[in-house]
Amino acid sequence: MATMTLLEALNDAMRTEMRNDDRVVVFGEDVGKKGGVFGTTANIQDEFGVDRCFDTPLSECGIIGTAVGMAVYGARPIAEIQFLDFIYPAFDQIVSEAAKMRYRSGGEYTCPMVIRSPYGGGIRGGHYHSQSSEAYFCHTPGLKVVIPSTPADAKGLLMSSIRDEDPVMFLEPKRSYRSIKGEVPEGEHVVPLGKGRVVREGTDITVVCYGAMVPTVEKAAVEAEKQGRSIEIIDPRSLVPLDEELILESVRKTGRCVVVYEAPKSCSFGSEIAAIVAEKAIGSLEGPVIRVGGFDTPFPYSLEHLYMPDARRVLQGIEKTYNW
Amino acid sequence: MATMTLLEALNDAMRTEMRNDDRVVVFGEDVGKKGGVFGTTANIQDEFGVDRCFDTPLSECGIIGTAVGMAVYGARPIAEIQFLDFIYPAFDQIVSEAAKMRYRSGGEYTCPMVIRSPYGGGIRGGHYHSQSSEAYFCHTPGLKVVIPSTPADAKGLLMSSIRDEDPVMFLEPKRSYRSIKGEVPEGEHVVPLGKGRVVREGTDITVVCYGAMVPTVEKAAVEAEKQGRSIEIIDPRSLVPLDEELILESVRKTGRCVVVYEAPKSCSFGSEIAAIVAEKAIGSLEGPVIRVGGFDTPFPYSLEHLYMPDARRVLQGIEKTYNW
Amino acid sequence: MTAELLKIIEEDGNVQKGRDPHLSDDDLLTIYRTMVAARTLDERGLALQRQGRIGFYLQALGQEASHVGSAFAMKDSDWFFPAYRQPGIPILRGVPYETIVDEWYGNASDTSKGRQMPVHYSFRQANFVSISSPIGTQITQATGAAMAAKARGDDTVFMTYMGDGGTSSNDFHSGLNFAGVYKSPVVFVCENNQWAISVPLSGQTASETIAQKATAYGMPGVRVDGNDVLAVYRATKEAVDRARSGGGPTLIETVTYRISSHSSSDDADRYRDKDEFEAWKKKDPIARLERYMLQRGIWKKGDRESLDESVKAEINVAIKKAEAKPKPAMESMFQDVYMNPTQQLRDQFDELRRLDGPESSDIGEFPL
Amino acid sequence: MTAELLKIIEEDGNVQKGRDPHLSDDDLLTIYRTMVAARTLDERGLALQRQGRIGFYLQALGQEASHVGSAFAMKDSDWFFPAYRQPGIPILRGVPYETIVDEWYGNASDTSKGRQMPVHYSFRQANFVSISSPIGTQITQATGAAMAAKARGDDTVFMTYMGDGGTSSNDFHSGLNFAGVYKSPVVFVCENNQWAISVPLSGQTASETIAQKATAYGMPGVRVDGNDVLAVYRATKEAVDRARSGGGPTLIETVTYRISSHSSSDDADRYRDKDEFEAWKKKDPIARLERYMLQRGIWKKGDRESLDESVKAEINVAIKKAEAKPKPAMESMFQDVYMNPTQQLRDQFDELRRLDGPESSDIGEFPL
Ligand SMILES: Cc1ncc(C[n+]2csc(CCOP(=O)(O)OP(=O)(O)O)c2C)c(N)n1
Ligand SMILES: Cc1ncc(C[n+]2csc(CCOP(=O)(O)OP(=O)(O)O)c2C)c(N)n1
Ligand SMILES: [Mg+2]
Ligand SMILES: [Mg+2]
Repeated sequence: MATMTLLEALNDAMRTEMRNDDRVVVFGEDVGKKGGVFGTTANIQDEFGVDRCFDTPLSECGIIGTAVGMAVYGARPIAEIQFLDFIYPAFDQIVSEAAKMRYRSGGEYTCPMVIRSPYGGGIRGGHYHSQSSEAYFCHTPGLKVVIPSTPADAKGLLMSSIRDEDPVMFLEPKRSYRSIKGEVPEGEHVVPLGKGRVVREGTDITVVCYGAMVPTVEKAAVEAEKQGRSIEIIDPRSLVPLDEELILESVRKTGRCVVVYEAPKSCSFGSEIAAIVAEKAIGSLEGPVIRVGGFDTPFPYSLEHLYMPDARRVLQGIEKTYNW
Repeated sequence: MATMTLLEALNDAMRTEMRNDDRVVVFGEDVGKKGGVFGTTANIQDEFGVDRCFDTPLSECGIIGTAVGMAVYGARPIAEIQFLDFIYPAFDQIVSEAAKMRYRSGGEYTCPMVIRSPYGGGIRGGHYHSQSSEAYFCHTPGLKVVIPSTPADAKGLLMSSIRDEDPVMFLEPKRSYRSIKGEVPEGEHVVPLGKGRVVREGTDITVVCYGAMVPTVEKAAVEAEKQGRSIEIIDPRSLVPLDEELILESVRKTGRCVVVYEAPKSCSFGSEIAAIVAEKAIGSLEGPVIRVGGFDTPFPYSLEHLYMPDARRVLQGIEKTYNW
Repeated sequence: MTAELLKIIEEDGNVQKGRDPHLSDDDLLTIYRTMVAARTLDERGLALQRQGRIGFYLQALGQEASHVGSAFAMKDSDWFFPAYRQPGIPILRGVPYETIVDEWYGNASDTSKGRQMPVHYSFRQANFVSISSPIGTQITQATGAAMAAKARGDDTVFMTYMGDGGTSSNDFHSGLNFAGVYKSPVVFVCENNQWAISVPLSGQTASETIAQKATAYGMPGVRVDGNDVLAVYRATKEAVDRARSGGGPTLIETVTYRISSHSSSDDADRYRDKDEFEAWKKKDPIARLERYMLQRGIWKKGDRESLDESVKAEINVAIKKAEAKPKPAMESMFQDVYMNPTQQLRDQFDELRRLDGPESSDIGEFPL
Repeated sequence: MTAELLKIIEEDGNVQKGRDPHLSDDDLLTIYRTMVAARTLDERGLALQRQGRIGFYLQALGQEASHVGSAFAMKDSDWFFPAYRQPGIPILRGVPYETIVDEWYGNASDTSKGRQMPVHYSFRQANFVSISSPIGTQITQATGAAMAAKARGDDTVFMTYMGDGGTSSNDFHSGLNFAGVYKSPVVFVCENNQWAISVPLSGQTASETIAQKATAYGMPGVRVDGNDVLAVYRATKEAVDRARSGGGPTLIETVTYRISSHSSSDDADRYRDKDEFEAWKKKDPIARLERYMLQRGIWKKGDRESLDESVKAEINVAIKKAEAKPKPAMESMFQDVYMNPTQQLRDQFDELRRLDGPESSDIGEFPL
């Protein structure tokens, strides 16, 4: 065990897996000498050389398109997209190619690759350095979508993602890169995809959240406790595949559900959680399913503190269903 | 009034508006001499000339990127994307540029444009000529999303979309292009965005559907009637802006809700409808909110008839909530 | 330099001696038979579509020299990232007609399990990577595979195909740019057949040639007569050898013509000039090769007819067999989304199965 | 042809007579003052960021000749689709410092209402279209606007900027290809400052020059010394005149250097060679222009200092004012998503307002 930031845990996961498996390569814009704009790939080029960790031209289309080709040919690419806001030039290669290669070829060709990208707000990144677009990928069959909230999960989930036989969107809560520290097992440490985590046990309300929203909800839960509401917090860890049962069990127990996320409220992954609950736990519901999300606006700069769900807004959501 | 196919109604809407407003231009791959691969733009180049209806190089990125520039400069572009499955190379221009131009410029620059594209299955188009990806656009603040189900709506909604001051994704149910005929007012005919339509009144179950699923659900409703279930069918017509009240009123009346759509089930627009109901009509619900969607797989070819929701699957969904 | 057009077989069948790649009689016969077989396959395919027996078809008439000549420059261990208009390559690589026709029918034996429209083949046995409908996406992929091979140190060469329309795609730009930067062992073959459905080359780019686009990526660009199989072979062979020996990528433009309509859904007469069509029809690459082989004394009148007949017979047998095969089982719709189906997919299949009492006959065990 | 580098002012300040664009003294002084003002603005901007008074800044040090010289070739009625490294253009177009600085602070007077990071300007008054972070997206947009202007028959010319990294973007390929096909009145200025954050030009493309990429799109490509304001002006003026008179688009490569780190978040010393940096520092475009103006007798030692001082004073006043202004009102977060907010947006604002008792002070009427 060592205490690491979430960023260090990600770096550790990549190095560990690159030592285990020489098919693994890391590339993207500025990931080499510079070690990434956040430092996630720091010193990887020094240790593994330019053949296994290299910079690319400024084309996300090229980064993902070549990654797909590498994966089809048997390599294990880890492609970094500098900010999730900049992934769209590669959207066609992700949804039309990576996600569909196994299916459309009848399983003759597969696409085991990881697309790593920092997402979310909270760093004064404004309009184009703050977006959370996990919903696009969760709606795309063939992709897996993983979002860690702790350093240990960051390492364990990234190692599983690299070993996975299918394309994984690995979205990193950039706001937590350095602000979240924790104990991380050294060497081999694998957290399976598809198994959620009970962050906190409670009896009155289930709050589903992930990534940088977990600490926010934990803070709110302490406040709620003071007002006599017992909060159970569930972090699915992988949005696809989703640990539905863990969420449904909790809601059947508490009878109430709130979903907290940064992305625009509508047609989001939060909507999916609400829909699952409305379909499969309707009999246990004692109040409306509340979504506390970003607003249905593009991401602002000066008013970011009002856009991002904070403890106050989580509490507002909790009260809405508790006092219904 | 004239009887038209949905295709002819769209063609009529474009001609009518091009006569009204010489800022309107139509372009895309094969829309000129060929009149589009489905014939939607037939004879428009003959009537308005190559300056106002022209073919483009094979780049969706170029089609939408230039459309954004035209709109910013004051033209009224109607850009055709040959199949919705092929829109992804333009995804960056749509979600990062068209959707955000007004917001990020503080309203100094705007992007009034229409992106027309055929979507959905039912024509043996297989993997890449059948997809329904409305959810991506519904999750993107700044875009409006419109889907007609009748020839009259096709004309009225397209004319409103062309006159709208914001970017509109106008998705056309290609399966209905020729199979659906109806009366269409000649000349001026405008159907406002944001107002849904009650396709059929009923008392037991509300079924929300749009595009090519409307006739399918109508067929199922007749069957259900025979088994003594009275179905109310709601077609929102524009998914964004959404006529929430119309849907909620209906569900408050019937106490039950089924959503039918072709897109993959999860994290879809159907999930959004379920979430809205679970948040705002929970008190009236007498059964689970059921989503009858496409499966969470890429689109198949040989088994398309099993992938597409049909009357049998709609009835299955109805029974699920009715007999809950 | 890129403007010059490489031509070896004259219209009359004479070859420009200095440029003759000196292929053996056997090689020439293999190339010839493959070109004829591709033509016959295309004729049968469109006929089946017209008879309503398959849902779609797309021909490569007139482009047989362009794709067979280039593919012949590759070793069996080399990989193809094809577009959708190279039917001769699977034939050259020995894929049985039945395997090809199974894909048209999307039946239970189709290598891609009935998930794609006809002619979107995937033939792992031939290192022929699954064909995608979205134009251009295979280009960056070919570059990526070539980057991986080079890093791994093996000597595989990759060839990817695109049309003139494909040069406008995002992937063309990134695929060639990355290949230039990493000096990847990949050959880009652009079959310039003058049309992208109804859009002529002049509406596709203001560039005088496709070959000169190579300049933008710091790689050689070569322009060849795409109806001259020796010219195509020679140019691609040089490119393949250069790639294998570490010399990096090449862009090859094969100047040819789409004799057929774009596909079974298209009618080219509605937008294409008859004279242009007739002029190109006279330049048939198969006839041109026959004139050369006749001179060389390895071909005689009548050979073609018998070859046509035997190929047609083989294909007809394949069609009979393919047509008799069942559709893929219902459960196959839920397979290959991921290596292992998610709980959600298992539930969705369960629901569908419960619905379809009558079809229960073809329901097997759902894999766990 | 594209390889040749256009240079007019020698290092010593002499000009190559034959090529002198013969700018008037006033024009030269305007260009000079704008370049100096841009430099000063950049120094103040980074200082504010270092002091934690603004959140981010990005400088154009060393690239003043490249963007001011090219912009000066445009009429006031012409339009810019800029990248994020052309601070001199708003200054040239007379945008007040206060308006510029308001954007850094994202305050209530910011033309883009505090929605973007610093230096992502939108200045309609200057036909300076809203700057976007995603690299390259402005390129196709400039082409589209030019297509619309041409169709409408007005004589507006459009200029768009990109970096060397931007040439790898999807939009570079489509933007130039469309402009070539439609002969649109647009000038593409690529400021080749040798670096894309930490990626050198050699890692960006194998193309020897950026200018030669024009060949792929059938348009002229011109390569100029980007630190020579007369060379930049002359080349762009020719391109602008050609565009206005129906001659179509041009790609101009200005060869220059990013003297600063990429942005306030970057430290170039971690990846960049000191000697390379020092060598380029000596080629400062402002000093080069001063030597020429000195010879021409319209500049003397001391002018720079006083100019610096007066500009800095003006900017400091602007900063004081901007810093004192309030943030945008809470309601503004929900405006400009659409022309009219949807019911959903009105509800979401309502909920937020109810939450924020204390901030209710800045809550106005929500527009209906
Ligand atoms: C991204 C994308 N856009 C549009 C289409 C529709 N489409 C299919 S083929 C085609 C023309 C392709 O022309 P070209 O690249 O020259 O190839 P050819 O058909 O001539 O062999 C088009 C526009 C597509 N398949 N993919
Ligand atoms: C699509 C996209 N990918 C990545 C980034 C992150 N990024 C911002 S600036 C930059 C480098 C740009 O280099 P260049 O185009 O040469 O312009 P310069 O900064 O040198 O002026 C990168 C990679 C981005 N803004 N957009
Ligand atoms: Mg073609
Ligand atoms: Mg640069």
